[in-house]
Amino acid sequence: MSDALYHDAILALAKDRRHAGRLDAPTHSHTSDNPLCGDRVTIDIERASDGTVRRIGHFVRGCVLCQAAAAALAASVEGRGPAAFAAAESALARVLAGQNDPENGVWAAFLPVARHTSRLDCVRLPLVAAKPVFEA
Amino acid sequence: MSDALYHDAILALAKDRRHAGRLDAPTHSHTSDNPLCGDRVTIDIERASDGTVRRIGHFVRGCVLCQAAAAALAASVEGRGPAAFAAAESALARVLAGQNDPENGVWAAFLPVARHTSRLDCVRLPLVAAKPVFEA
Amino acid sequence: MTQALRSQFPILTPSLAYLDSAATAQMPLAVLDAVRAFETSSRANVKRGVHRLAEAATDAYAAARSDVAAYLGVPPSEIVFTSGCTAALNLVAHSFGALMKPGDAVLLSALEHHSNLVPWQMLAARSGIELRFLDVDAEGRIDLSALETKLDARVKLVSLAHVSNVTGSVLDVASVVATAAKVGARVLLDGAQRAPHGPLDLKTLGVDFYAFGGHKVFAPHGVGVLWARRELLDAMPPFLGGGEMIAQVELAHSTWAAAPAKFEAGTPPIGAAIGLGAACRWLGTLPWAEIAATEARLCQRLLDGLAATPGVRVLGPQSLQARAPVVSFALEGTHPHDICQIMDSAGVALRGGHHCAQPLHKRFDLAGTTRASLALYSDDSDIDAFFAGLSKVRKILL
Amino acid sequence: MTQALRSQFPILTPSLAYLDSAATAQMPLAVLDAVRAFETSSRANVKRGVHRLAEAATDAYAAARSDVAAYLGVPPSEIVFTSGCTAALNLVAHSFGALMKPGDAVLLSALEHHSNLVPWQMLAARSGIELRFLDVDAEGRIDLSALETKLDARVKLVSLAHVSNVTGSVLDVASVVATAAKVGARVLLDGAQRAPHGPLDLKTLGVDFYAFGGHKVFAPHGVGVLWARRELLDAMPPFLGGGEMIAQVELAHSTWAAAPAKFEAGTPPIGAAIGLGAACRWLGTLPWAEIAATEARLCQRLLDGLAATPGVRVLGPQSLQARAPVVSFALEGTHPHDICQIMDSAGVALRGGHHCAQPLHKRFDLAGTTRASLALYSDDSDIDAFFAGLSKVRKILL
Ligand SMILES: Cc1ncc(COP(=O)(O)O)c(C=O)c1O
Ligand SMILES: Cc1ncc(COP(=O)(O)O)c(C=O)c1O
Repeated sequence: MSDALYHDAILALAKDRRHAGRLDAPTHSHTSDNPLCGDRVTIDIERASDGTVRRIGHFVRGCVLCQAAAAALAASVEGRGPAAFAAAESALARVLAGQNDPENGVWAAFLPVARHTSRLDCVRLPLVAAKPVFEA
Repeated sequence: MSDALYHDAILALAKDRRHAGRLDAPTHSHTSDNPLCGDRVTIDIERASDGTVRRIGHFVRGCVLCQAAAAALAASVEGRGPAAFAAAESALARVLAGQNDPENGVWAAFLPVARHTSRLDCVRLPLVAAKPVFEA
Repeated sequence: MTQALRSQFPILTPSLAYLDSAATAQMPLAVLDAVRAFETSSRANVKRGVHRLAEAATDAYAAARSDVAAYLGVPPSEIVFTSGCTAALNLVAHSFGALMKPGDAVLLSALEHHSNLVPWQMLAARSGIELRFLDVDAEGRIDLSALETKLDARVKLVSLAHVSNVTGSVLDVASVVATAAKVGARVLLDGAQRAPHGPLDLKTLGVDFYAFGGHKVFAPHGVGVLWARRELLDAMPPFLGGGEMIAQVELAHSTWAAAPAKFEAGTPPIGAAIGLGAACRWLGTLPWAEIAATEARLCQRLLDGLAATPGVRVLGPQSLQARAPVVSFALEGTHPHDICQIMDSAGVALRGGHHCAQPLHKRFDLAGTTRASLALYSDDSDIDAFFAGLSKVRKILL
Repeated sequence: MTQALRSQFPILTPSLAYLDSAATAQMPLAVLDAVRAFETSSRANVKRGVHRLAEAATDAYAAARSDVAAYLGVPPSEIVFTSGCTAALNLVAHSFGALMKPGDAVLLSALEHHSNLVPWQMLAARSGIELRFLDVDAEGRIDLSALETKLDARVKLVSLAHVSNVTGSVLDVASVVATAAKVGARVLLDGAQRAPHGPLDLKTLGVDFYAFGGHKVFAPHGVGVLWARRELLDAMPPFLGGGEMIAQVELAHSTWAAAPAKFEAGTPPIGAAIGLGAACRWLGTLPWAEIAATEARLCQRLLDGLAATPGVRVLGPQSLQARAPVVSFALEGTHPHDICQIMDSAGVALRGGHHCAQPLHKRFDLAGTTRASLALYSDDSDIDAFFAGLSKVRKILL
């Protein structure tokens, strides 16, 4: 049953290294961790003066779901303005509430997580780490 | 069922006022109480130089079982030597263990108490209070 | 209605008049079955596991918290599960006590249960906190006339029984809250005897802390509830240390999780908490107006019958006003144990003694009393049995 | 034999390989039924009542104490029922801690469960007690080579895990007891992970305190045991205050009951304690030599299979010597949560994370491990399922 969690789209996201690693010169950076499981995510961004996220880097010590969520976040916001982060947050909230919505985009891959309360925080951690950099 | 506790012999003992009340000039005296139920027993004795208990008085704030046991104790030891108290202790121990024995004497009345663990201490209290005066 | 309720309690056979609910209330099938279902289909430790039993257990434990919160009208995040009412009161004495300074004071009353007295005596001895006491009036109520004079800025907490477990008197909470607010004192209610008598709306009550235990609200023993306002939970240091209440642990130093976890060290009483959640959910579905009317009518029968019995003295209000169905009495020339024992032989379960309220009994110059207490399953047959038993008591003992 | 045992656990269906017994062990019918029987036929509060339910409950609670005592080889009067292992450890930290002076020390180890670490940190912060630590060796055992040097007359207590909940290593109790005796230090064992693996003879072990929880020995959550020598129970002040632990209560001051009552404030977890008594009685009837042989053989299968799996590192002894069947491991390139989740989809219940032992994991430079833990109902099918699951994990994640 929880097989469904590790379907191809999730595994592909987790293995997507395009935004993996720290940025050399981030304009904003933040780290959050989940003390319960020891997971830790750092999000770096390089933000243009008009608010556009020019580049994003993530450094994840965490599970597949956490890594996949970091990749999904990077894909959702790079090259976009600040509204993209809010949109990602809404999409993830919908998905983790089990709502299938065409607006979910890349986040739709996480729909099976909705049934696993113990894993919700794994998926949320990258967005928790990112929130301060986007609100800065 | 616990009716059996309040049979005639017990009630008669409890109402037996012959040794009720403090002595005027006890040679030995001791008070014990059971903080759980607030019961309190004082035992006074007037002991002859040969160890004979010339007189005994009891002052009881307690239930019927406690009063009856105080009366039974008084009846068992008055006019007797120190061995009588030890004999009373043994008889009560047997009775509260449910053993019917011809040696139980007056204590046989307490046999039904054996089945009521919560009441054992009610019956024991007068002997607990008396022990120091007999061992003094 | 009562018959339908009563049939949900397997222990309540026709030959048993259970009038000892203030000591421990009986458990309905809804609770028995919820606990058994947990133990046989989703038993696991909570919080840290991802396997299906652990997830089911964690979800059930969280749902129990929500169900309790709903019964009290507060957010689940303000509900701390403890091992009982006594443990909840000790938690406050330690964790809120740690915020107090020598010379600060706690205001209690002379009718408190030992569980709302001894923890404060221990705090006083530990930390130089002063204890002050409200007296009890002739009706067995906390005398609030001295409230203003006893409350000054040094009083940081007023901790009182919402309902007395001896006299049944119900506290005038609004007065206490209003007066305490003037000096900035917090108010804790010991709700052990109030919680079984229907849903609460803690936000409307206006208090700061509320404590009660599971076994008196038709749930298992070994679980209790402390509710506190969020800002207090955040401000108080933890009480017990161990697993689950931490954020980061190093050998020399640790940091704490957010409340309620901060106050739930170690594996919680999972099955019992799930039972308590089921009890609150079940209680939330009941027709409380009807139940309250029945409890009041039966309580009046007890009061009237006792008033008509020679030699009886009731320790508590004679009227139903601000009174819960807990009735303690003394019968001249008899001892509570003898009354209870003979009552038992008549199929009536009562409790005799000081009911963990020695100072109150001392105040009334009694070593103990005999208590009859009602719950939602009580009916006229219980009261009939009580008075039949009382006749027998008088015949045998007087 | 295992089959006959297993059939007594209704939750253990063929599709479940429950390898999470170190977190919470499952409950046999003997315990389930004892608890249900209490709740449906003799539920009442204990100690103070004389009606027949109260007497039956009081007798059952006393019998549970005797059954636990028999399992441990000690007198019932030295058994304190607590709300869990964590509560038992906190009790000692407070009540024995109250007998210590600033500058006194407690000796712990780097592999302790947070429940045997945080209470001592809190004591240290409260009372100026020094904490000292034994290191952990490469095999995941407490390194006793420094024992002599860390023990001096300032050390009043050595508190160590009898069995590690992560590495499964079993403490060399005799060495610890002998060395502690030289400086007059008391020894406490955290037996949470030892108690499920067979009867104990505490008098022969020679320690002073022993603590464990009910839910890991096949009994309900919400109950635990503290055993301590009589003279310690007599010397220590109480921890929690409330009903049942007192002798005389006045408003200003109280006196205490004799132990164990002194340490059991409030209504105890009656049903859970009765369940624990039933569990100990049941455990006392089992063929332990056979069970130990089976647990060892299955543990060896786990160790061998893991040793043969590329990328696996076992955190604990590789051999069975002085080792309990608790096996934690890391699989390079994977995260414990992912392992546990995929294992769950293969019907295998494991636990992943720091297992409430952050300092130990830090010592091995890991954020977490995955743990498989066995109990008397474990059999070859569980191990088969584990390795089938592990193949699946590797296929999906690597
Ligand atoms: C070694 C050890 N000590 C203490 C504990 C704490 O036990 P509990 O959580 O049941 O209070 C545990 C289990 O969690 C443990 O494994
Ligand atoms: C008013 C009151 N407070 C506190 C308690 C203590 O509750 P528990 O013994 O369940 O911890 C009780 C019941 O015993 C009570 O009636």
